[in-house]
This record gives sequence, C-alpha cells and structure tokens, in this order.
Amino acid sequence: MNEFFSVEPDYYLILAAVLFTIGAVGVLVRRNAIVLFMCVELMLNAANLALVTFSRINGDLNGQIMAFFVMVVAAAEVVIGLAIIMSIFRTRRSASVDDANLLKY
Amino acid sequence: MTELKLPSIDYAALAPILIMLGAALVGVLIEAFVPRRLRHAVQLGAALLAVLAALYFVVDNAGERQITIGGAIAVDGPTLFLQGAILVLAAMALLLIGERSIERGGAFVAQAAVVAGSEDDRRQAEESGGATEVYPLTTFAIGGMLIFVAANDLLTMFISLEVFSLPLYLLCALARRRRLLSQEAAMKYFLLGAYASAFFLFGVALVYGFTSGIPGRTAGVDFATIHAAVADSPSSPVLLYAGMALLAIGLLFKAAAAPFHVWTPDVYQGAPTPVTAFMAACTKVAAFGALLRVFYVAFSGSAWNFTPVLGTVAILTMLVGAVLAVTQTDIKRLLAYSSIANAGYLLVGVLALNKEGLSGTMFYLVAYGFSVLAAFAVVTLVRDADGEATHLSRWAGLGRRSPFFAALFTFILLAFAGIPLTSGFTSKFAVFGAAIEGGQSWLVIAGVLTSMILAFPYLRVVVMMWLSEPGESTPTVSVPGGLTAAALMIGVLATLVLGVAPGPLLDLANGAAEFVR
Amino acid sequence: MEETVRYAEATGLLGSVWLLVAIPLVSAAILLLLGRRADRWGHWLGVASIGAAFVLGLTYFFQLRGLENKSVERSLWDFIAVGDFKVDFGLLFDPLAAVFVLLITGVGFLIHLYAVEYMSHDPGRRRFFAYFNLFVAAMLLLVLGNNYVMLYFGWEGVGLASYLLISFWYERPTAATAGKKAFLMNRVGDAGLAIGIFIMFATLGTTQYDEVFNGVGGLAGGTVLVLGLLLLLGATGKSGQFPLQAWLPDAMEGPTPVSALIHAATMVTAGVYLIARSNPIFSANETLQLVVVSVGALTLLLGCIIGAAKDDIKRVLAWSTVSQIGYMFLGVGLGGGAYALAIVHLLAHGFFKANMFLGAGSVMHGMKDQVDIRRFGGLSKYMKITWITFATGWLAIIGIPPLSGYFSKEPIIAKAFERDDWTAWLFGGAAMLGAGLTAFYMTRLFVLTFHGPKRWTDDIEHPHESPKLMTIPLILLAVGSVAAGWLLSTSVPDWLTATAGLGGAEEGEAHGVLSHTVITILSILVTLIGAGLAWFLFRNGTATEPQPAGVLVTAARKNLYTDSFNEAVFEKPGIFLTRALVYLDSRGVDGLVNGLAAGVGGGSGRLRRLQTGFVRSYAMSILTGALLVVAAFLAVQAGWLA
Amino acid sequence: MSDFPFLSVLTVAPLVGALVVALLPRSRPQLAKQVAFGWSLAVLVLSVFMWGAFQAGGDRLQFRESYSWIPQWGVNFTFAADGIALVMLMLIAVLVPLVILASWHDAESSKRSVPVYFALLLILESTMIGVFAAADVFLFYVFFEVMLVPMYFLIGSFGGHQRQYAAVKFFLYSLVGGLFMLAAVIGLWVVGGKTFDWQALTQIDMSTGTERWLFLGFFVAFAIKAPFFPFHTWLPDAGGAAPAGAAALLVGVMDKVGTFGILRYCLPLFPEASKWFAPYAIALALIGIIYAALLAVGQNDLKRLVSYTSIAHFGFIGVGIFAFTTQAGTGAVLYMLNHGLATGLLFLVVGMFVARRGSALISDFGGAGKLVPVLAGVFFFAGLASLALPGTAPFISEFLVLIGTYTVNKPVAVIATLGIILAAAYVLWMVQRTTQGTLNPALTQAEGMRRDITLREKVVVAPLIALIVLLGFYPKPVTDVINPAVQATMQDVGKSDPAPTNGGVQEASK
Repeated sequence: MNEFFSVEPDYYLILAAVLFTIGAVGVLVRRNAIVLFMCVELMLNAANLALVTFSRINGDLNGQIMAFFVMVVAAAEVVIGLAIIMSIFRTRRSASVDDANLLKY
Repeated sequence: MTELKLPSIDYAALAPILIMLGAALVGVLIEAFVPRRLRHAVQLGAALLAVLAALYFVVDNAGERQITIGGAIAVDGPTLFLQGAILVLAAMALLLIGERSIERGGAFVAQAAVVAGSEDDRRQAEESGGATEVYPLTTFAIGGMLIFVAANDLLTMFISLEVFSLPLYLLCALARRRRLLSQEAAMKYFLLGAYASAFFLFGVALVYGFTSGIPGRTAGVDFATIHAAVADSPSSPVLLYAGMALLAIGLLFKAAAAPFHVWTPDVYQGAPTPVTAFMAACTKVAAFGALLRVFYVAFSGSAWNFTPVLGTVAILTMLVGAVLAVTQTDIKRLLAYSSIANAGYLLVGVLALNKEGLSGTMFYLVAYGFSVLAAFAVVTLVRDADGEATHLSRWAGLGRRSPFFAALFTFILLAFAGIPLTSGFTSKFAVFGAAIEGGQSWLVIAGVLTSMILAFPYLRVVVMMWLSEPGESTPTVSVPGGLTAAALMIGVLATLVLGVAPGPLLDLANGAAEFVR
Repeated sequence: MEETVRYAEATGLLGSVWLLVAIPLVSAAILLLLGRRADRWGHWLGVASIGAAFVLGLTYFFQLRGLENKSVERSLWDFIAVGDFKVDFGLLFDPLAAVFVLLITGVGFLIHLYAVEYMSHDPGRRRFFAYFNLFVAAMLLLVLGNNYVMLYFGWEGVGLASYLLISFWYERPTAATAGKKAFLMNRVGDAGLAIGIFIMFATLGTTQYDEVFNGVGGLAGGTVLVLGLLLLLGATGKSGQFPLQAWLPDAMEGPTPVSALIHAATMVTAGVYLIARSNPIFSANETLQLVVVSVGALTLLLGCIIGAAKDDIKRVLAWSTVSQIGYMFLGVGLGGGAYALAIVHLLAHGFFKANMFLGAGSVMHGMKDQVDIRRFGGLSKYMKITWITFATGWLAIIGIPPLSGYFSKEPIIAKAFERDDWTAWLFGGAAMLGAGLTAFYMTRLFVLTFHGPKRWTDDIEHPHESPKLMTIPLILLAVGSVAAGWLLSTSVPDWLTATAGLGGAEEGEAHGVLSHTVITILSILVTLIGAGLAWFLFRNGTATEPQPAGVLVTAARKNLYTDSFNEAVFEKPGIFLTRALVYLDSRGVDGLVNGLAAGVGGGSGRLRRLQTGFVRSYAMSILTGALLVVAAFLAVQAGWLA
Repeated sequence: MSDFPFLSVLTVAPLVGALVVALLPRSRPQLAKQVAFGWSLAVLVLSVFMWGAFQAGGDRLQFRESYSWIPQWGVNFTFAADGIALVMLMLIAVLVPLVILASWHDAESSKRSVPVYFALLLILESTMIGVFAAADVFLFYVFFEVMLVPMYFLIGSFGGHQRQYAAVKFFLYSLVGGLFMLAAVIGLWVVGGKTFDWQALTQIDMSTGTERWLFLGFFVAFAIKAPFFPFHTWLPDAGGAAPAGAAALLVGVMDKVGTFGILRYCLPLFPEASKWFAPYAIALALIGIIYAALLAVGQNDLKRLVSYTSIAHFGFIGVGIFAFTTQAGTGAVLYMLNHGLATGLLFLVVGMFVARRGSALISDFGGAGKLVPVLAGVFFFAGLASLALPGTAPFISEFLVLIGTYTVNKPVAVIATLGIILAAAYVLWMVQRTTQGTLNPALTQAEGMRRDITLREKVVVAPLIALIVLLGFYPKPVTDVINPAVQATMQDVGKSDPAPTNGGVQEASK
C-alpha cells in the first residue's frame, strides 16, 4: 500500500460509514415515505463511496465499476418506489408511512 | 493496462436466464402491441412457454460445471437444480396468477393507478379484466431469481436481487380487492427491501475492501477471490466479519429469517394470493440458493465463526415462526409465520455445512415450494362475496361443505407438521440428518421443539375445518378453474410423492450437491 | 438336601381326581351360560353336581386309604412355564385334602339341598346355584392344589364366589357394600399370600408343596419368619381373623345358606388349611408360631366379646365363627399335634355351625326374615325340629360332652396350657375364658330365640316349621354335631399323620402347667357358669329396643371400635387421598401440560403485539438485528463468544 | 407357507379395504359396515395362518421381508416379527373385527359419514399392524406417526363430549413424543452409519453419553404413548371422548406400541442406557400403578375410569420390562396381550352401556343390573379380568411380572402388589355404583336400557371372554411364543435371571 494514501482513504471510509448510519437511522426517525426512501438512497450512496474508496486503495477498477452498477439499480429502485408511494398517496392523501397501518399483529 | 480481454460467454449455459429475461421483454412488447382482449391469453402462454423453454435448457445443461461470463455466473449442480426448482414452482405460480375463472378478471387490479376505494375502483373490481402487466413482471422476477442462484460474484448477486425484488414489490400492490392492504404491503415490502439491500450493498463494499492485497490476486467480489481472501488476506478481519454480517442480513431478509422477518406476515397477507404463493415458493428458493453459495463457496473458510451466529438466528427464526403462528387468526398470516419457521429449518440444513446439508436444503426447498403453493391455491378457492375469506373463523366446518378440498388442505397441513408419508417429513429428515452429521445437534433439538409448537396452529386449522360445525358464514369453496386445479393437484401430488418416494429427487439433489469454485 | 416330603404319582381311579373340581365348575358354567333356560331345573343340577362330587370324594377317600403312601399328586398341564418359573396345574390328594374334600362336598351337599327350598321364592335361584357351585369348585381347587399358585388360584376363586354370594341381592346397597368390603379385605390378605409365594420362588425357585417343604429347612430364620407372616396375613384375611376380621360379620348380608357354607363351614377355614398345609414352614420358626397363637387367642376373645353384644342372629353366629376360627388358629399355631386338633375342630365346627346357620335360616324363614333375636322368643313350640337341631348345635359349640365341640375344643384348650413358660397361662387362660364367653353368648342366643316370652313384631302370627327339604339337612347336620366330635377326634389325628409334613411332629407326652384332667374339669365348669349366667339373665327375654349400656358393652356393640379404626385410618384418608389426587392430576399434572400450552399461547399473544404494523418499527427491528448480528460476528471473531 | 409375505400383506390389506369402504356411497352405510367387517375377518384369518406358520423357538425374527424404499438413506420396507410382535399382531387381528361389530351403530348417531368411520378403523388397523411388523427403524417411525391421523379423526369426528379438545391433546401429545423420537432416530442413524436396519443397529457401539440421549429420545416417545406417569393426562381425555370402539383400540392396542417400542428398540439398541435408566423408569411405572389406581377410584366417568385403570396396568408392564428377568419380561408382554383383551372388552361393554344410557357418567347409572342383568354380568366379568382374578388371563401376566420383579427388586414388587388391592377397589366400586344398589329411576326412562345384551353384542363379547378364560387356564401357547423373544431381549441387555437364593431344590427333589 502506498505510504501517501495510508491515512487519507480511511477518512472516506469513515465518511461512508457515517453516511450509512445517517441513512439507516433516518429510516427510523422520519415519517414521510419519500424522505425514508431518500435515506435508503443515502445508504446506497454511502456504499458507493466505500466501493470507490476501496477501489482507490486497492488500485483496481472493480469498485468503481460496481458503483456504476449500483447507481443504475438505485435509479430503477426510485422508479418503482415512487410509483408505489404515489399510488398510496393518491388514495390516502398522505405520505406518512405511519398511516399505512392496516396490516399488523 | 493490459489489452482488453473479452470474457468468454457460454450462451448455452446462460440460456435459461436469457430466455426468461427475453420473455419478459417480449411481454412488455405484447403489452404494447397485442389487443387487450387477447393479451391475457398471449401473455400467459408466452410466459409459460418461456418457463418451459428455460426448463428445457436447464435439463439440457445437466452435468454442466463451469464459471462463465467473466466469473459472474456459475453454472453447476446447485445452480441447475435450483434453477429447475424455481422454474417448476414458477410455472405453478403462473398457473395461479393466470387463473380467471374463480373471480371475474382474475386476482389482479385492472389499473393500479385507479384510486383505491373510489367509484372507478369499485367498477374495476366488478367488471374489468385484470392487468396483464403481471406477466412481464413475473417473468422478470423469475429471470432475476435464475441469476441470483447462479451469481458467482457479489455484484451480480446484488443486481439480480434487485431484478427479482423490484417486480415483486409491484406485484404486491396489484390486488383486485382490498387494495389498501395490497398497497400497504407493497410499500412495506419495498421500503424494507430497499433498506435490507442497502445493508447488503454495504456489506459488498466492506468485503471488497477486505479482498485487497492477497498475494497474486486483484481485489474483487467474486467468490473465488473472497475464498482466497478469507484464507490469507492481510486486511483487517473486521472488514470481513462486518461485511459478512451485512451480506447475511440482506439474504436473511429475503429468506424471512428472524429478526429480519418482520415484513413477511404483512406482505403475505396483503399481497394478492397468487403472488404470495409465488414469493413463498420461489423467493425462498432463490434466497436460500444465494445463502448456500455465499456461505459454502465464499466464506466456507470461516465456518467456525459464522455458525454460532447463524445458528442463533436459525433458532430464533424457528421460535418466532412457531410461537407467533399459534395465535394467528388469518390463514395467510398463519402460512406466513409457518414460512418463517420453515426458513429456520432450512437454515439448519444450511448450517450443516456438508454435502448432505446442501442436498438436504435443496430437497427441502423443492418440497416446501410444492406444498406451500398448493396451500395458497386452496386459499384462493375459499371465498365469499367479498373475495377470499381468509379469517380462520370463517373456515369452520369447511370439511362438511367441501370435503375434498378440505382433505387436500388437511394433507398439506399434515405435511407442514412433518407427519411421515408427506414431503414435510422427508425434507425435515433430510436437513436434520445433515445437521446432526455436521455436528449441529443443538439446532436439531431446537428444530424438534419448535416443530411441536408449530403443530398446534396447523392442527387448529384442521379442527376448524373438520371438527367444528359449519356456521352461517362458512364460505363456499369455488370450483377451481383448470389452472388452479392443475397447480393444486401438482402441489399435493408432489407433496405425497416426495413423502412416499423421495428417492429420485434425493438422487438428483445429491448428484447436484457440489459447487463449482 | 434331605427329602422328607414326597408325593406319588396318582394312578388308576385317583388319576381322575380333577373331576372333583371339574364337575361343579362345569355345572356352574352351564347354569350361567344357559341363563333363564335353566331356571326350571338349574337348582337340581347344582345339587346333583355337589352330590356327585361327594360320592366321588368318598370313593377317592377309600382309594387313598388303601394306598401305602397316602399322598398322590396329579399334574394336569403346565400352567405357567417361563424360564425357571414352572407351575403345574396339578392336584394333590392327601389325607388333609381328603378331609377337606369330604367336608366341603358333604356339608356342601346338605346346604345345597337346603337352599333348594330356602331360595325357592327367589327369582335368582339359578344364579344362586351357579355361584354356589362355582364356590365349591374353587374351594376344592384351593384344597386340592399341589402348589401355592394353585392354592392362590382357588383362594381368589372362593373370594370371588364369596363376593358374588354376599352381594347376591345386589340391589340392596348394604349387600353390595358388604360384598365389596369382603373382597377388598380379602385382597389385602391375598396380597400377603402372593408376596409369600414370591419369596418362595425367589429363595427356593419353586412353589410346589413338596419342594418348598423340603427346602424350607435351609432358609434363614428371618426369611421363614417373613414368609410365614405373609402367609398368615393371607390366612387372616380369608378366615376373618384379627386384623382383617371386619368383613365377616358384614358378609351375613348374603342369603343364609351362603353364611352357613361359606362363612361358617368351609371358606373361612381356608386360613386354617393354609397354615396346616404350610406347617413345615410354621414349625420352622417359633416366633412365627407365637404370632399365630397370639392372633388366634386375640381373635377368639374378640369374637366372643362382640358376639355377646350383638342382637342380629346371624351376626352373633358370625362373630362366633370368628371366635371359633380363633380357636383353630390357636391350635395350628401351637403346632405339633395341635395341628390335627385344629383340623378336628374345624370339621366339627363345620357341622355345628352349618347346623346353626341353617337353623337360623329356618327361623328367619318362619319369621318373615326377621333377624333380631330381641324379636324372637318362645319359638321352641312352633319349630320343633329347628329347635332341637339348633339345640344340638348350641350344646356342641359350647362344648358339652359328649357333643362334638367338647371333643374338638377342649383338647385345644388343654394344648394351650401345655406350653412350657408363662405363655401357657396367657393362651390357656384366653382359651378358657373364651369357652366361658362362648357358652354365655350362645346360650343368650338360644334362649332369646327359642325360649322365654314372645317378642314378635306385629305382622307375625303363626311361625311355621320349615319344609322337609330344609329340615332334613338340619337333622343330618344335627346328627353330625352330636356324633362327629368323638368320631373325628379318634380317627382324624391318626389319619392326618399320614399327611406329608404333618406327621412325625408329634412329640411324646407333654407336660403342661396343669394336668389334662384339671383342664377338662375347669373348662366344663367355665362353660356351665357361662351358660347358666346367660340362661339366668335372659330366661325372661330382653328389651326389644337398645338399652344404654356400660363402656364394654357399647364398645362390643361397635365391634370394639375396629370398624371405626379402619374407617379412620384407611377409609377416610383413602377417600381424601383419592380426592386430593384427582385434584392434583387435573390441576397439577394436567395443569402443567395445559399451562405449558397456555404459556406458549400467551407468549404468542404478547409477541404478536410487537408486530405493530408500523414500517418504521419493522426497520427498527431490522436495524437492531443487523447491529446484533454484526456485533456477534465481531465478537465471535474476537473470541468473546463461543 | 412360511415364504408367504404375511407381514406386508397384512399391512396393506386393511388399507385396500379402507379404500374400498371409503369409496362406497354414503347412502349405503350397511354395505360399508359389512365390507369392513368382512375385510377385517379376512385379516384375522390370515393372521391365524401366520400364527400357525410361526416357529416358536426358531429364529428371533421371522417372516422377514425387505424391499428397498429410499436407498439414499438406507431406508427399507423391512418387515419381520418376533414373538412379541406376533402376539400383538394377533391381538389387533382379533380386536378389530370385534370393534367394527361393536361400533355397528356408533357412527350413525354422530350424523357423519358412516363409510368414513369404518374406513378410518381399517386404516388404523393397517398402521397398527405396520408399526408392530416393521423391522426398520424409519419404517417404524413412519407408522408410529401416521397411526395418529386416523385415531385423531376417529376421536375428533366421532367422539363424544369434549372431543375436539381430546383429539387435539392426543395428537399433540403423541406428536411431541414422536418428535423427540425423530431426533433420536436421526441421531441413531448418523451414529449407526446411515442404516435403519434394526438388526444392524443392534450391533453398533456408541459412547455412553450418546446412548443415554438417544435412549431418552425413544423413551419419552414411548412413555407418552404407553402412557407412563406423568405423561398420562392425555389418555383419560382421549379415552373418555373417543367412541367406545376406538377407545378399545386406542387403549387395547395403540398404547402398547409404547411398551412394545421399549422392548424392541430401547432395550436392544441401548442396553447400557436401559440399565442406567431402569430405576427411574421403574419408579415412574410404580408411581403410575398406585397413582392411577387411586385416581381411577375417584372417577365419575366410566370411560375415564377405564382409561385410568389402563395407566395403572401400564405401570405393571413398565415394571415388568425394566425388571430385566425372563418372568417379568414375559409377564409384561403377556400383560400387553391380556390387557388388550380385558380392557378392550371393558371398553366395549362400557360402550354398550353408554349407547343405551346416552351418558358415561357413573352417577347416571346405578342398579343397572336389574334392567340388563346379562350385560351387567359381562361388565362384571370384564372388571374381574381387569383386576387380574385367577382364571382370567391377566392374572398370569400380573403374577409373572410381580414374581419376576420380586427376584431382583423386592421393594418394587411389594409396592406393586399393593396395586392389586387398589385394582379390586376401583373395579368393585365401579361395578357397585353402576350395576348394583338401588335402581336409578332415571335409568328406567332410558329407552335403551330396556334391552339386555343383543345377539350382535353377544358375538362381540363372546370371543373375548373365551380368550380371556382360555388364556387364564392355559397360557402356554402364548408364553412359548413370547418367551424366546423376551429371553433374547434380556440377552441384549445382558441380564440373566438370578438363581434362587437357596437354590438347588429343583435338582434335589425331582
């Protein structure tokens, strides 16, 4: 491993971890479905960041390639997610996930 | 930079996957160009045809052992076995999805965009034919599953996970009746599924980081690299174990293992029953196929480390599934908890970590898939004016009203309870035997204890059907259309045959139980 | 090991000795299986079968007399053969058995005959005879078996017959209860006998009489003692001896012929038979003999005292039976020559007690089934035959020479005085006292029934003598009561010495604490005093209602509180225990099972609530799970777990 | 004749019969009954031939047949019978026709399908035969579990008061035991090198710990099945709720699978563990004898009472098995047969009473002997057999158990002997409250009580009474069959009978 990069990439990794945590906790604390979903996207991007960082550390391109794939997948996920959230919103006139509470116990 | 080397691609080995994905695209085209009244027949025909064609190539590939398309896909015994299983079960699920004679227009909403509960919605529920988009969605999902069980690196696995999950999220939202529940199920499934796949992805990143610096290899997320890294990577093992844990979480979520099972009852209950059946059978196969490959191929070097953790998860899963099933009042929820408990039994098989465990788990997946499809097929038949009557109290005295279907369902329940001469028994035997052989007796004992608890809810349904007097509100059992009848009979027969003569399938599973590395 | 007991194989006519058991058994089976179809002639079949058995018995008896070795056995088939445990279905015909056979079939025949008339108005007469025949068959098996298992077989068989006959009028709750009580108390004794048999097998590997007797000498004293005590327990149960005497008086709920045959003449003497038969065991241990003697002495006094306070004619006779069998126990307990004396008394008692029971039956027959002696009186004028025959029985039992009781009882008393330490005074005194008490209560019974003023209930106008079919057996038994004593006491002891194990034990002239002549005079004197006192007290009848009485009489009326004891110590705690266990089983054992199920259900119900339906709480669950799994992985990796 | 595949034919035949009966139209109940009865008679005839072909003292396991089933797991359809199994098979063959005959009108009153009832009885017969005939542990387990299903429906669909609760309890309780056994079966299979063949498994070595755990797995299943204290509480409920015929089979035969299993599987497969656990097993059995007998005294329901008596009897069987002597073992097996006959008879007669009165509560009877004297007589006889009176078959077995136990364990035998006193108490108390005493006026109102035993009922009870008496006087044909099997089992355990402590008498005198 290169001496020059020995410290700096770790900061990115820490950032990725922090972002991931923010996302993960955000899902718990926010009510709006859209925001929830954004939090999940944040987690995906945290992973992307980690991938790219590792790619940089390892000195190969695999991580960066993966990041591209993830972005595409995330985009597809957005489409599906928004479609579902929208259809619920149209019925309920609410984007709060706590209102969708018929299925339980 | 060396010169660009194109990876070799064995198209024959990939044929099943390609066929399914192609069929899905064709389905989209059909949706665009075929007249509305023909669409249903054409879509169903095309989807079934594609499944059969894919199945043909799976059979044709028997004995194949190779890693192709640049190490992304492994075609080997488990892959082919599980692909075959997914295809057969998916074909049955398609039969259920395609059924339109029980209810006018089938189980699916005509236009998902119609506001639930509105006047339009009521009209569509009464009159319109169901959406035919379900077929391309289903075929996409099947295609994704086929890749998922064959994926030989974590990226492919992640992508295929999304490929089969995203259509499923949508399918869940498409129920014709009780649309609020359906949409809620879809939203929950989607949010939690996305959440879990984010964990998975972060796990991928960590494992990728762990693979750096192995002598003679570049970093990567293909299983061979990971396997090598587990053996001698200079990186911090924290990366490995945190990554492995996060990967496991993503997969256990799909497999519905506790405490990642929380979505299961809600989604199983809210989703249209044919979709529930499809998820219960095929998703389970796919999820465990991936679990097997990840833990048998990539991480087998650290088995000593993950078995206690996953073993605890298995016990928790069995316990949660069994205990919570006891007080369920909705048949679909009950089957959901049963499915959770079964995930626990499957994990026991996985954790045997030997050849018997592999073949036993695969056997279990097939056997369980058949039974659970048949069970949900019966659920689609028990109806009243408002659609399916899923509350258990409504099933009282069903045995008097329609002894034949009640008998079939009873048989399925006995199979779930693990009574001999049903596939439920042979499959439990297979995984428990493997686990004892693998030195995991504690899991078997937990499995046995939870089986005792789990027998009670099944028996309660039997009591309801046979020993209670029929009430005023006992629903009728619709005469099934040919499609449902076919799916139901196949499921029941398979449950019986695999219980009485499991030999051939065992041979098949044993023969297939070796991963290519 | 020295062989002292050896039986010859039965040959010739004696080979068919099994017919003795088979004939009554087949007759009983026919009567039961044919049902009402046999109602018209069934009783005659019953009588005939016993008659045939009696004739056969006589024939065998004379055959046996002609043999040199007066003991023959006949093995019919392997009853049980498992490993080393082999039991013959085998019969032994020896002098002791022969004597019993004749008693059972002879007296039995007379009582059968009597019952034909006595039961003639009862719709269940056929059933009665079936049971009666069954009893005879079982009793014969008891005395004829050549091993202890056969004895046990017959032992329980007579218990069954006794039960059936006591509760013959099963629609009467008292009869049903009495039958049950008899069976249960007998079973207590039977259990003792059974364990005794286990000991024989465990120590000697056999239950055949000859092998047991030959082997008993080699046993440790303690083993013999325990074995003997267990056999004694069996004997006390069957013979109504202390501490298992309580059932016998209640057994009088059965028809009177039953009381005569089973609960006076034959079955209740089975205990005496058992001890006599097992004399090699009992003779082998002095402590054992002492216990037997004590039981006999205690019971004979107990019976006398309670008998003196009873007003029910049959119960007085029943307690008298208890008391008389006490004498027999005393006799067999004394050992040596007294075995034979006990048997003689047993036989004599069979005659006079059967005589008196049938007499009592005859009285009841004439008095509309009245049993209260306070409601009799002056019957001598109305029932001449009954009166005279009963008188012979009365004189016989109290031991007036030359009637049979004198010849049979007096030697036992004498024998009791022959012990060579202070116990001679104890047991001899008890026997002597018993003689006086016997004279008292029997005279009381006799006087109150046949003499003195009439105290009849209003519905009785003309008591009548019983028909011939009833009086003829009475007369014959009366003859027996008069004559049997002398005949038996001169012949039976010699005859019995040929019984394997019984002979050879006779020692030379014994030296008692009193001379025989003194004892004879004393006993007659005591008898006369007792009888005279009773005659004097009751010559003018007695009150027809219960009178307040002293402590002793009250206690005697209440069976000396033995029943209360049983009730307080066994019955009440038993009922309580049963109830407690029923509660424990449903609440405790089953409650645990149901509780477990309820616990799972409750847990399930509570856990269900965790599935709140909020997607964010689900996410929370996943995140927590994820953290735990990651933490666990890291912990395992760091070596903190596992 | 001995080459004839008796056991597989016997197993399959009733199943075929059940199919035939089930397919008969619901509208022809009479035909269904006749077919079922005829079929069971055919099975009986075949069984008699099998008894004739069995060579007492020959090979331990006879009529061996083996067909491959699941070769991947080493599972075979292996049938073979030793003397113990033979006796039990015979018991089944005798009881089932009688139960069918006795249940002639039982199914009609429940408003449910008559053919189904008789089909279930035949299925039950098939599975019960299978469980005794199996010589492959897997096969045994299969029958052991499947057996529950027909009985569950017999109780649940055709039973009386509280049938749902009783059926579920029966099923779950048995299943719990079965699952413990499943774990042990799998363990045994792994330890034994992937074979289920009984004979092969008797040869394997295993560590003490393993052996004890596996023993426990099997034993719990069998103790629940038998049932031993404290696993017994399902039986009074099931026996009380089941229709009389089914109850006779439940208690008469099905529960014997428990004790049979101990003899066939626990002892030979885990001899050391058996010896180690024997004191505990004996303690349970002993408690059962006294405890259940006392409880029987306290019951007010005839069927529950009989169920409790059975628990007490199973205590005797348990003591006999774990005493490890030839006499006690043979006695225990004989007890299994005799108890089947005697308690079967008792249950059937109780059923006749219940059918007449419409109630099984003892307090609803009283003085019944006045109305139905012959039936009451048969009832009393069954009671006598139950209390093991000499002259009835159970006496021999009880005596053998006790005497065999006494030679090795005196206190146990003595305490068990107390059980015979209690047996007299519960039987006589039952008889007294039911048939004796003053006539219950309500009884005269009951239509059915005006008919004494019918011809059909006579045909039901007569063979049982005859057998009980016959075997009470001449048990040799049966003991000769049982004895070698028991001796072989004792050899497996490595126990031999103790010599008489003051022995040698036999040699000296004869």
